[in-house]
Amino acid sequence: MTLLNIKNFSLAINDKNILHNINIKINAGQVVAIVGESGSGKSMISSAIINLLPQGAELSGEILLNNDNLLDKTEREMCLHRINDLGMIFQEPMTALNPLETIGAQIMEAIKLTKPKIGSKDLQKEAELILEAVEMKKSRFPLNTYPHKLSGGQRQRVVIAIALSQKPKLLIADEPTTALDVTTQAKIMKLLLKLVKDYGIGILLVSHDLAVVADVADHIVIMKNGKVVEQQNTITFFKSMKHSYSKQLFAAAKHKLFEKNVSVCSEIILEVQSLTKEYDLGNKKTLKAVNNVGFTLKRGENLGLVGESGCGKSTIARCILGLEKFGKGKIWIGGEPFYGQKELRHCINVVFQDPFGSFNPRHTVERLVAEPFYVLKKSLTNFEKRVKVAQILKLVGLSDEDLKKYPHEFSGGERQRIAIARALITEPDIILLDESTSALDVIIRNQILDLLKDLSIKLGISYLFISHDLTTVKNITNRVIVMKDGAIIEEGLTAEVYKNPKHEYTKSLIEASPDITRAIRRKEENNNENTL
Amino acid sequence: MKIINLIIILFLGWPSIGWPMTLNVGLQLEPPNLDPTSGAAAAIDDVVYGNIFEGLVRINEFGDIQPSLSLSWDLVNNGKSYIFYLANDVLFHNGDRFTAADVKFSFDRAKSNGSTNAKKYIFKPIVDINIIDPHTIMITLDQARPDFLFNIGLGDAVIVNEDSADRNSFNPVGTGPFKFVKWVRGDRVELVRYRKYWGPSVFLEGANFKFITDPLSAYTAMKAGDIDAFPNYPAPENLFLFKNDPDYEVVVGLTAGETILATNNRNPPFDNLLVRKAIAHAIDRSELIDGAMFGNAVPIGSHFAPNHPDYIDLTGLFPHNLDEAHKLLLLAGYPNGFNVSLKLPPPIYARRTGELIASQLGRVGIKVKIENMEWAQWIDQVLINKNYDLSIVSHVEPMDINIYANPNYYFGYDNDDFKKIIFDIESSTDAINSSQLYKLAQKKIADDAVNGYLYQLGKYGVWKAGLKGMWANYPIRSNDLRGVYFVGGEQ
Amino acid sequence: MKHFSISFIVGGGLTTLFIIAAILSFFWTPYDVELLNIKGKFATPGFEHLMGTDHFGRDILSMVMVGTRNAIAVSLIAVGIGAAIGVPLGLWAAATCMNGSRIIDELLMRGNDLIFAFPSLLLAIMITAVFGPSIINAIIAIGIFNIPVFARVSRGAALSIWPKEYISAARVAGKGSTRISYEHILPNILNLLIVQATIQFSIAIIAEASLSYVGLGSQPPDPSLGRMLNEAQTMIFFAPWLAYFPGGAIVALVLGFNLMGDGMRDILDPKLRQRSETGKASNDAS
Amino acid sequence: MSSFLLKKIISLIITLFVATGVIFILIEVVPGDPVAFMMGLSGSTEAADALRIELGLNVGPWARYVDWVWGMVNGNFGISYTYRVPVIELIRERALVSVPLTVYALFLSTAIAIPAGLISASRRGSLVDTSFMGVAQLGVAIPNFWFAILLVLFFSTTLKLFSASGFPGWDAGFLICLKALTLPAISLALPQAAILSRVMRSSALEVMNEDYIRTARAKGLNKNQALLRHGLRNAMIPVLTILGLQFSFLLAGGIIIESVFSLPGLGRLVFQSIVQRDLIVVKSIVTLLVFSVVFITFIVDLLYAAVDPRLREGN
Repeated sequence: MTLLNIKNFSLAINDKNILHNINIKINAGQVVAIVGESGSGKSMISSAIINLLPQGAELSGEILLNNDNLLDKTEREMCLHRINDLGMIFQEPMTALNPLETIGAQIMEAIKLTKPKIGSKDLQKEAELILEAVEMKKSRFPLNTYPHKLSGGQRQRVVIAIALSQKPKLLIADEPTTALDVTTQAKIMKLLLKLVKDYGIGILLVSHDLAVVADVADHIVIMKNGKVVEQQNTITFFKSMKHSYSKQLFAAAKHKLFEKNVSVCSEIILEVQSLTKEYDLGNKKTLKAVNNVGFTLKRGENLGLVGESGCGKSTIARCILGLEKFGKGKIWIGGEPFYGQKELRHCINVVFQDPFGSFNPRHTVERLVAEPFYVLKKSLTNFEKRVKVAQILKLVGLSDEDLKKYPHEFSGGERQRIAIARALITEPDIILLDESTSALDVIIRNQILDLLKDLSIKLGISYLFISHDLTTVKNITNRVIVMKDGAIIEEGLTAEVYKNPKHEYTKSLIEASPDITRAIRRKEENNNENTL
Repeated sequence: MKIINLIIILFLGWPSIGWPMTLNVGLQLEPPNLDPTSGAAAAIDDVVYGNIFEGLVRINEFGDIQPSLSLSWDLVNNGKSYIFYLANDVLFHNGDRFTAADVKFSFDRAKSNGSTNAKKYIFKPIVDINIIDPHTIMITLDQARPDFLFNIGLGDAVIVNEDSADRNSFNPVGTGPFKFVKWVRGDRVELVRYRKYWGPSVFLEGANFKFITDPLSAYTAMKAGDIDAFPNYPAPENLFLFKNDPDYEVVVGLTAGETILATNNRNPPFDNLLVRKAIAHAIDRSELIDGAMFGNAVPIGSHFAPNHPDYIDLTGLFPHNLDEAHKLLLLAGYPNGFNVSLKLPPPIYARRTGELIASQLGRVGIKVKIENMEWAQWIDQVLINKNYDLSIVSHVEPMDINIYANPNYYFGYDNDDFKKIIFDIESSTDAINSSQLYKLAQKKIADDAVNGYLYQLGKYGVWKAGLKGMWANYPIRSNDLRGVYFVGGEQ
Repeated sequence: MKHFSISFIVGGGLTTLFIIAAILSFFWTPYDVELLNIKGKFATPGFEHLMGTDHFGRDILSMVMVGTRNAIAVSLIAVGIGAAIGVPLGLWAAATCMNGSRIIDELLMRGNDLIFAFPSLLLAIMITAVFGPSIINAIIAIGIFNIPVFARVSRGAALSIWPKEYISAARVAGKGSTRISYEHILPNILNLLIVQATIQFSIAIIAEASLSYVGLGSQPPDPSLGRMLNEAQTMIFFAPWLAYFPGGAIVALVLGFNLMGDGMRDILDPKLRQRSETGKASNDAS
Repeated sequence: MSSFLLKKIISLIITLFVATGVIFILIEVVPGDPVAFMMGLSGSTEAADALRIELGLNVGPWARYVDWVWGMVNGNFGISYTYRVPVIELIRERALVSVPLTVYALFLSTAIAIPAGLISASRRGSLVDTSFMGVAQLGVAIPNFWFAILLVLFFSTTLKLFSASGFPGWDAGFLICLKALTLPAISLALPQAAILSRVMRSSALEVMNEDYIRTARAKGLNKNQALLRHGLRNAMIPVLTILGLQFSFLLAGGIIIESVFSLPGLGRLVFQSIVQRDLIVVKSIVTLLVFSVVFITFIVDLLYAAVDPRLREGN
């Protein structure tokens, strides 16, 4: 039975076409995943269903909920549908809850909307039940808890609880786990799946990551530039995808770099010795962000530093870059102690995560890339600088026409290339890559990773690759360090650690990280079981 | 006195509706305190003089010396001693009986070392105070001083009670027809008729002096009927609005304030008589009076009140004549004029007149830079430190031509002939002679063009039609309400 | 967006009109503002005097022109002083704050709080009581109160720029906080400062008018809008134009700058623009 | 929380202490001798000297500063030079006008501005929004003293509805006093309301973009419900700041309004005291006003904590 039927749906905002002729069906108890890169218009579909669209939106076609066209509804009728039929979960759990109200109040408000006559005791009981359902124990999370006391994953559970408390027929989940750590992501996904089964509701899952949805979706819709390029039953899809874009996405998800074949010298170029960094929390409490961490990086070696948010990896990065003073411990660069002095700065440079925040929007590419020249002892003439910048730009795949352009004229991937160019300009020995690819779409991400690998081989540079994403690190590093709560828990050759994780936590990390091959395999097994 | 009241009642009928009534009187300035013997502020006398406090003698509306607590007096000892015969049955508002001892106390107090009386000089010539009996007192001076009697009629010489003297600043106790009730600071002082008043009883049941600083509020309060009388209305430009309104009466009188273009005679170019004369010719009094006072002022040619019997009109001495002014400046060696500053105190007459003076002097090439200042700054810079070129101010002290005899005064006028005249006036007991001398004095400073003599500051009384007995003039600062009453059907 | 363009056009138009009038007044006014003509006082607005004449027979249009010029000059310089001192202080405070030494930041900000805590008009009155009323002292008095405003705004904005990755990149390149403040922070908060400056400017116009209303601004015979209003007060019953025109000029001038500031904010501040667009996004179209 | 409070209180005390120094120095350099002023144009020098001793002005500045501050710590603000009554009494009398006026004006401006801001925000771009914000722009642009004059003209002289000036005193009756304060309060409130409504509007608009509003809408609340139930409290935080600032501003900023309406308020007292060089009154009142600003900021901080659980727990 078709729960939701999107028929010939098109959307334009301020005369700009966003969605073209979309046709998607969702049945009760079914998980339909819409996958696409940013800008593909996938999120607009979910906004359109619940009718929370920007001003100036023009719609055509039909969105039928139980054969009832939602596009014909008045705002008041839509409110009733939102109360009774539709539920929604958003990407950002940190901001999705009103910070000034308790979680109980926010859940109870939702329940009260469906059952206006419910007594306060029943209301409370029901709210507690629904929290239990999203695995939030009453003893730990009483109803009068404020959102700021909760972690991102816990908040997302509350958001799910709010959506579920109204017993929706269709749950729209717009990138529900993107902002979460991998282990949390896995748990939330599992929870969602369980709910589909328990409540028999339909889920529309919107995601940019094929690997994430592969596990849970019954049906996959691939979108690009506002169009559905392909949609199939999941198993069929993976077996016989037709569209080239689908194949491209699939390939990117499975991406494997060519083996790194560089000789690792014995020369140690970076050494971190029992580094400790504490933050004062007031009231005589301190937070040990980094606790007695030590490791070395050899010339030519690519080292991965992996851990979930809050594990202290970024603090280590900032200490190594001389951006932060540290309490105990020592950092040696090229055999000399480093505490932020200018003389050693040319040995190390960095590529940051956010391709948009990495550049002063008011400077030209030439000026941006040339900025690190500041550390050099001898100053270059403007002409020398320009020649050098042009060379480097060519090296990262850009042209000298780009010299005079401003950052906003580039795409995310191009910007990351500029960032790499900037990092390379002083010919450093080490480049620190701080989540340098995590903000990019999968296909672009792989191109950048390829470029990095290429440069590493060509120039013999060492990378310290910091990431929360094991898959990324797996393909570019020789060695990997796993961190948890400010300390190193496991360290070893990348291949070894992946194949044979020693620590429980490492195991769970690997287990939780989305892996498309594994997901397909599991899916097929499931399917076989079902058919048998 | 009682007979006069009777006559009023007989001929004009009983002051009708609302009598006895409480009069609301508007004043622009609030007194800082209510003790006339310690503060210099005219605003104190505005409220208390003649109403709460009385002196041995009283200055009336026309500047005449009238009997008050002293019903009569004799001049003995070649004019050096006064014998005052005091009124009987006078009670202070606190119930104490008034006797000669109170006079002695009051004058001794004003004369003492720790005294903060602003006009201490009045009491300086007193060499002896002799209580002859409880209602007779003799005061002996160092020499004959004809102005002594007038001076003890001023607010600074009112008689106070020993028990209450220290609290007069906020709880004044006097012998007058009105008793202090309360002072809502920033808003009003309330008085009520003193039922045990020794003199003729007054018509009003009480009086509220309301303080309205802002001229706009003064107008609206008047028009809204919140105020019955504004004895000295702050905005002469609005007078015609009241004149045209039958509900109001406007009485333009005179104050003792000679408004002058004060000139620093010490410094060049004003040490040069030719320059001062040139300025006198450059000034156009009719334009000043029209422009700054909206026609409501009387021109003067010297430092003397036009309503005084000894006044002579000297306004024709230096007629407005730009050619003459130019010629004099050329003679003085300033063919192209010069630059001067004009320091102006806050009153609106000074500010407006100042702008006009600057413009008038500009016509003969004297470039005037106006500097507006607060009173405190003005007193500091102009009066005390004499650091000024020109200024505009009204000298509101009555009969104060003697200030020109003081070479240390801020004019810096040092003329032996003039000093001689004043000395003769102060020691003369002959009325005709002193009148001659006063005329001579007026002529002298006018001839020397010590200051620019502009106009006598007017007193702009505005009150509801039918209100009678308000003072038309301010020979001294006072709003003596003893004779005030209403006639006619409507208020 | 349409709504805002209109406010920018109206505001810009008004402002331009006043600026032209102010500049024009340097070279030409219909009459000499220092020319007193008692015989011609209280002329009603008409062909000879478009806005009439005052109690000294001066031409009000001319006085409004010069008064506007004075008001603009005072406000511009006062806001300039505030910005010139406040912005570096704010940047310095933000830089020291980011470097972990909060003492200087605290000191600067407490100093700012202190100025903020003083009742502004009273302090201005006290300043003029000390130095005497003059246009320069009015500028100083208004300027002082602009310092903490600019310090706060630039500190706040700078603090939001400091954590950006391009600042880290510049630090990795060995640049010190002074250089970063001037090279990276300042250009990126400039828009915000310009918007703030227009707001402060219109506040300064009112402040100048208030000060000269109580007699503490520019001194006669130099015309000032506030003093014209004060002088007009008692004559408003029979010559209301004396108060209408200068009052209207103040209102129009401030309104013009405010509208222009609002319009400029939408054009210059991409963050706010983005916000206002997403603002529309949450307003549903149903 | 308690250490947060302690820190705030210490900084409050330091600010006040520094403020007294600044005020004292400023007052010291004000030219014009209070005694000379009180003696007028023809006062005698002997009397002036006597007065100087009486007022305690014959000692050095340092001793006077210490005396003054120590006096204030003990609740003794000294005796007014001109009025000759304890300064604290003067302040109390005047505060009985200024504080109610401020509260009244603040009440009016809040009562107008908050609904107007909310309505504008919820109907962004509509005719209502445009006209409200147009009026607000005008309100910001009108100098309050000018507005006051227009009000007086209209209500007092044309309509004769309100008494133009003065304050009868509280013993004359509450309603009569309220009436006397109405026009001044309106003229103070209008520009404040204009500012406040703009802040309220933009704050509400900002909050309306927050994710939690979207969550609320997804629950099925309509736009206005979502704004009122979830947006309002969040949007009130910047509004609180402005309200705090406005309270202090109004308390001292009514000088001109007080003089237009002849109200015996604090602002006029200070102004008059500056003119009369009643410096001890000036010093004490300015200190008091500074104190009130600092104190109100402190209160606003506490209010934040009351609104926001995150601050309540001292994060």
